[in-house]
Amino acid sequence: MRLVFVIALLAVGVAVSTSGAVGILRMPDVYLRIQCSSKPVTLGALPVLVALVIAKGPVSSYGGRALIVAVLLLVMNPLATHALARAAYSVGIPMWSGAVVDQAAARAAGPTAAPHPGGGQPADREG
Amino acid sequence: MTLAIGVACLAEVVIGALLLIRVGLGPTVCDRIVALNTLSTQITLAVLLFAAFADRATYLDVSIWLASFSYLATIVWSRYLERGLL
Amino acid sequence: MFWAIDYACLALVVAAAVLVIRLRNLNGSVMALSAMGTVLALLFVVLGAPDDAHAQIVVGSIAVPTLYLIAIAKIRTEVVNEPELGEQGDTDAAADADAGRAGSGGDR
Amino acid sequence: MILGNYLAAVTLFCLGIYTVLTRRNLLKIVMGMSLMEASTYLFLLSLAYRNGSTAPVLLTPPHGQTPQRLAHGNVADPVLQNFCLTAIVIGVAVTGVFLAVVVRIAQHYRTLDADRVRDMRG
Repeated sequence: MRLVFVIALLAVGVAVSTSGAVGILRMPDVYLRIQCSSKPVTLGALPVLVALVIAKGPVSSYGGRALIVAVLLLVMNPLATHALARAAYSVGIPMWSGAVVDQAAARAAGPTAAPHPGGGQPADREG
Repeated sequence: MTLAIGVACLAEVVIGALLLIRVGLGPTVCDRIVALNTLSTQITLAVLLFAAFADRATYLDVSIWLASFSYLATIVWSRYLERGLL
Repeated sequence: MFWAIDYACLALVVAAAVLVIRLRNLNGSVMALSAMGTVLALLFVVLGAPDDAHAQIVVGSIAVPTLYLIAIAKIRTEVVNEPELGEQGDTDAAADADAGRAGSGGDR
Repeated sequence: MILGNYLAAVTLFCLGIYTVLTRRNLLKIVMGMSLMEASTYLFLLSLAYRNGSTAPVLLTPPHGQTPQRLAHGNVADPVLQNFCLTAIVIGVAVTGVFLAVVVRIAQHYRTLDADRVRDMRG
């Protein structure tokens, strides 16, 4: 019974990670690749960690280490991806030609963008 | 169960091969950093699974180091892209 | 099973090394070097040396590429732009020109 | 079976020495030296590995083994692993020195080409 759970969770994790990797390989744009880096990989890592905890028991040294790795993944992966997406936007890497919305550019090009470039909150209060 | 964990470890390494293609192919440096970040995550999982496969809990610390330092590298390199490192 | 993981890691390391010497973009070469260091850390764990894997993670996949990036950033202010240095027969300039970004940063 | 590791180490060394001999960019030459360092690590750890061995760490032994049996059993060679650790630490220092020299050359000669540096010096 435990074996079935472990194999199922490992299969789910590996499948989701594979989909993320194929997305990174196939997507046409840096920003779409960052999307494929962030969410499917985090979602693919967590079932593998749960499978490891189930296979080795939660009170062994595997459980604690898997918990630390899960917390690090959940905290640091969005942070790193956000920093990377911001850097990619600020050096001006072009979007895919099929992209339909660019909210940061729309906010920067707004009528009150000159005193607060980038942040829209004070401008909204003025207007 | 050991065999299943070993097969999963091998699968993570094969996913790393897919990401290495993007490291070689990526038109900009940001693509390469994205692929490298994902590769670090996959290698972290592979180290965890290999520790369970070889039944040594000593190997688990390597994955914690990898998980904490690879994101540091990603953040440092994105700062380098944004403003220059010096 | 052990040998399958071992040979997969070896294949990845050799492929990353080929990427290091085949890419004409210097930043891309540094990223391939970092990928090689990361996969080499997994290979060290597989070969039964976790302490070497610790050192290799910190040194090979983070410290050395950061050193290279610092060197590239310092050189770029001194040397005028000569991107295809030492690469005689490359015809894949379209791959890097495909980015098509405006700005003077070159391949940044 | 460990022969594959030796072949990969030789391949890495040949790739590194090819880079050092044929490229003209000084940074590419330093990268070739990094590849040769990596081949050295791989060769030392492949020498340290014995068939079916585990890490020479006695804490938390594998299931069904005690530290005494592990110490008398099949572990990898710790001496060569320490050589490899020393090689890694010295390798990053050597790479830093090489990169500092390359930066100084670039500041002095305003070029990064090995041939043009030699022309200017002669």
